[in-house]
Amino acid sequence: MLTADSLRWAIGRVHGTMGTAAGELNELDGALGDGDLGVTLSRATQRLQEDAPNLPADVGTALFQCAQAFTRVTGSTYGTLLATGLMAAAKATRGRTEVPWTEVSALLGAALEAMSGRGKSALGDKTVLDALDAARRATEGLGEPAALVAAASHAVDAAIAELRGRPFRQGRARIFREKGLGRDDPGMVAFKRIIDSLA
Amino acid sequence: MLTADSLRWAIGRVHGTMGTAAGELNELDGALGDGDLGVTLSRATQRLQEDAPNLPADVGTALFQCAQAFTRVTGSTYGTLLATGLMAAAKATRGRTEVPWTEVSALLGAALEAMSGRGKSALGDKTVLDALDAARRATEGLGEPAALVAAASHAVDAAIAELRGRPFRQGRARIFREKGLGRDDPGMVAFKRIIDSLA
Amino acid sequence: MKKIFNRPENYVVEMLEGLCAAHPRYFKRSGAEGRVLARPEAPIAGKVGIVTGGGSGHLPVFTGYLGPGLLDACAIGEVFASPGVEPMADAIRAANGGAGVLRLYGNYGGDRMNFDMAGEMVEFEDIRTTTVLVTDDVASAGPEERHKRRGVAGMVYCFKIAGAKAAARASLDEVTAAAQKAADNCRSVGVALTPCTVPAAGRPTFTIGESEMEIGMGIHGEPGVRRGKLRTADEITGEMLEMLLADMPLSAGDRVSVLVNSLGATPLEELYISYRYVARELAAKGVAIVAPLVGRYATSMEMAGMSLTFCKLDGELDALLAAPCDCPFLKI
Amino acid sequence: MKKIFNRPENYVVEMLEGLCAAHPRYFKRSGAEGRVLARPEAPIAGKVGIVTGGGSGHLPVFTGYLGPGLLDACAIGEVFASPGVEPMADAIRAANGGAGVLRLYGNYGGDRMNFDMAGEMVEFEDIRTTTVLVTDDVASAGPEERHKRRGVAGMVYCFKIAGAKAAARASLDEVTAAAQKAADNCRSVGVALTPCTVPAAGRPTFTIGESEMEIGMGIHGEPGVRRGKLRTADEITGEMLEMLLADMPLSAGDRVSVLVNSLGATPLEELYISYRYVARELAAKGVAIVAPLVGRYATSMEMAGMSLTFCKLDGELDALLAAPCDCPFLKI
Ligand SMILES: Nc1ncnc2c1ncn2[C@@H]1O[C@H](COP(=O)(O)OP(=O)(O)O)[C@@H](O)[C@H]1O
Ligand SMILES: Nc1ncnc2c1ncn2[C@@H]1O[C@H](COP(=O)(O)OP(=O)(O)O)[C@@H](O)[C@H]1O
Ligand SMILES: [Mg+2]
Ligand SMILES: [Mg+2]
Ligand SMILES: [Mg+2]
Ligand SMILES: [Mg+2]
Repeated sequence: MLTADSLRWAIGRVHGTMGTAAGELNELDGALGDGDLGVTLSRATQRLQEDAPNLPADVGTALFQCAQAFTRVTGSTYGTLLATGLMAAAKATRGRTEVPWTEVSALLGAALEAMSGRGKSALGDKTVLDALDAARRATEGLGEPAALVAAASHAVDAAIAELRGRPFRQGRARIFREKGLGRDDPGMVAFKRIIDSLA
Repeated sequence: MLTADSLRWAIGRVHGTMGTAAGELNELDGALGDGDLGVTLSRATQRLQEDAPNLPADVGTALFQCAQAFTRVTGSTYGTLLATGLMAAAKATRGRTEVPWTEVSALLGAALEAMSGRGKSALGDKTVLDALDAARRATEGLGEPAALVAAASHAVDAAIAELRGRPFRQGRARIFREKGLGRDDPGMVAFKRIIDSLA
Repeated sequence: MKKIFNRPENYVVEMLEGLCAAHPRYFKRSGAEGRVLARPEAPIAGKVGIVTGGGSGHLPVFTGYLGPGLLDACAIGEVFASPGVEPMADAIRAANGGAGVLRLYGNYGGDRMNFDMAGEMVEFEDIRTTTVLVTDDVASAGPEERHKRRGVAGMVYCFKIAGAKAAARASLDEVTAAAQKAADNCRSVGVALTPCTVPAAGRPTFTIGESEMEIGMGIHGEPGVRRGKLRTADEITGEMLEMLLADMPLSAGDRVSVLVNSLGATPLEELYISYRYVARELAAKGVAIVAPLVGRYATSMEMAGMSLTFCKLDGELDALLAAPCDCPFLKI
Repeated sequence: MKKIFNRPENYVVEMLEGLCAAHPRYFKRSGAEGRVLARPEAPIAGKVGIVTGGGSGHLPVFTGYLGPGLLDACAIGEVFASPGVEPMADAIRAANGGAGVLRLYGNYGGDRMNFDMAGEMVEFEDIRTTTVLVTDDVASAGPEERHKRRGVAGMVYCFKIAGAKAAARASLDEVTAAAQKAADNCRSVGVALTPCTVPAAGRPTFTIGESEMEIGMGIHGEPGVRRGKLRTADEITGEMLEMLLADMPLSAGDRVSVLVNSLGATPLEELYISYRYVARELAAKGVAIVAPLVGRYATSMEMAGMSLTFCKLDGELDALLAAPCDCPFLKI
């Protein structure tokens, strides 16, 4: 069951991963963007980690608090998008202290919808949305944490590979049309690092 | 005798010379200044030439008209200084239609004094004043046009050579202290070209 | 480009400190982390509040236009980066005098996401908000995709017009409608000659040849429509003029305001040389120029280049443009 | 540096055309060859006229400061070159409302010669004139040779103060005395980071290393007191502050106005970063800053760099500085 405790555990893992992944993500974002993606995620996970001891038992409220950690530390796209996704998941879980793992895929779907609305972007635009959708589809019907993570990780890898040869259609990278071909989207890679930290 | 006719003749000669000398003077002024000295003199002599047919018989009034030709076409230092000198000479000759050649040296002296006051500059500052003073001294007592010109030309040459190794103490060139050593003052050279055109 | 600052991470904060120290009558810092600038007298009870926000490095945009007859609060981002959701929400709170708040800002993805999110947050506090996006840059998308265009110097007209409407105590819907009309009537295009340097990056935003220029380039270095040889003022201005007129035809009897704007380094002298051409061409068409602006109104720090903006006027916009306003960078 | 103009020889004339087209309420061309700009209502009967003049390329100086409570006419030179004697005489004539005319301008050899000569010319027409030279640049000569110092941004204070005195219908001697007091109380120093390009020359006015700056350089590239590594805003400002205070000590209770001025390319953001430092240091000394100015008030086209000016105030200067004035570049 997804609980405040499992959230707290996950926060610790993601926070740990960002210690090493931040540099890679900054660099990746720096190629065609402003190079702040690692900074954004370090700051946000640092804040999440600080707030973790006070995470309420209500999963919805806890997820809402996680969303706010993002909006408080950054104005960058990725932070706002993840916060948007977390808010959507928060709305879907409000009032519950336990959420079955089988709902994870649906929560990813709710996040995806909200984020796509916020970003005025669609699947295939080569953004974090494509990673999220791959994870959503791969986790459908699964109810075991380890299996969820393994399926999502595998699916996101495949999505990154699939989109590699396509142009960026959103964000700063979009303005460098040809230069983007052959490059991975930093937001998708960041999502992959987050998932892998949970394995 | 210096008359409106001899002034008209001189204007024609100086105007002719500037056709070729202007480029040289621009270049000389361009080394440490704004490179407009040739332009200044071309414009002024062009204007003098245009006004020459209407030169009044009164030498003083004629010289005053010459001074105005300078102030009308340029704001550059050299134009204002020559105009100042011509005004001084105009004051000294007002009311006369003929001025003995022997007075030329004194007229140069009057011009020199006015120009030094206007420019707040002194002999030895490596400016046109030093050329003027050399000509004034060399022409003292002379009463024959050809002799006047030859003496002045020779003296100005000597003055240029004497000051070559000294620093500029006035105008734009002054700000390039060491760079000025070994260079000739464009204003002195221009004065030399004017004198030589009268030979 | 050589810049004068201390540590890159303090560029924005120290700029804010200087702004407030120099103009305490116009600006006070507020919000968590001080990332909001507001008029000292805000919120003004009963007046519709107007907030803007965006990345730093564009002074006088955005902050500069706070004051009577103008804006109430501004959320401040890092150089060329969107402000966070929190400062935006704080700006809305600071501007809210109970009559609702208009969010009026340039159409950039990050700003839009964050302002949308901020709007949702303050909804919980029963603050009514509306949004008008400035989308004046004709080089950034075709006429059929007008809503995708970036917002550039046309902002200044939108700020002025919306600010005047709010000062006249119009309702939120009326202020929003006036701002939207201003935004609909503005067209801009820019030409960039050199890049600028974002302090944290420490290198120029793009590279461009010694005698090249780029027509239509965005204020952060977004690609334009054409890169070519640097040409004469009349040729450059003529090309920009044509682009604007193709998008918004003007004919005899029309009234427009014109803004000739330096992106930073390009001096006033050259803006006037360009304005001279615009004035002549519009006069020949029988178009009247009202209250032209020539200067640095929306910049990209030390970028060389300029932009040309038209704001087509009707009776209402004309009056709102002429209404008094007061800030350190625009006094009418 | 890349520039936007047509033919170099038309740079100044086309700029004047643009200025007059954009601001007909403030500027009209007059004089032979149109090399004079004057207020449209000049000469004003019974009011002391104030004229200035100098080379072009410094906008808003000089022309920019014509208007109510400011100057009456300006003689226009080519870029960085003195105006001719004739335009200067014409400017004096345009400004003469019968109460005499003050010539108020920066201390440059060519300008001085030509204004002196112009003064002699108009004497024949029974126009009484006086002269005040602005000599605020502390880097250009030591305190024992103050009269040899160049005039830079301190001009703006002298224009404002003399203009207010004349607007109050003071006599020529009184206006001259107020202008002289302002000139005596102004101190400036500048730092240059890059050169600019004079259109007719087509190349930069000087060269300077990629990470160098020159403290004390003049606005035409005249050599300064020290060339060194480009340093932080606080270090640069601190050095300029010390130079000013060494020349004109300030102590607790003193009142000064402060102008942080960009030479052109240096953006407002960086001026405010610098102003923040000045404000802090003067506050620590107990010196009050009155009506600070931060922006581009006296420039060298697209030169990067800035200058810092102090104008020490007494009761009279304080009141004159606060008096209303109106021109496109300064409204109080
Ligand atoms: N409109 C959008 N919709 C969805 N995802 C987006 C959008 N724009 C950018 N992204 C994602 O955000 C990532 C960049 O995030 P970030 O570095 O925070 O952006 P920025 O610094 O430009 O604000 C991209 O790699 C992409 O995955
Ligand atoms: N203060 C001065 N007094 C006398 N002569 C001067 C003075 N300043 C400059 N000159 C002379 O003027 C010449 C330069 O004239 P010009 O090119 O017209 O100057 P600018 O273009 O700098 O106004 C110098 O070579 C020098 O002979
Ligand atoms: Mg980024
Ligand atoms: Mg970013
Ligand atoms: Mg010269
Ligand atoms: Mg000259």
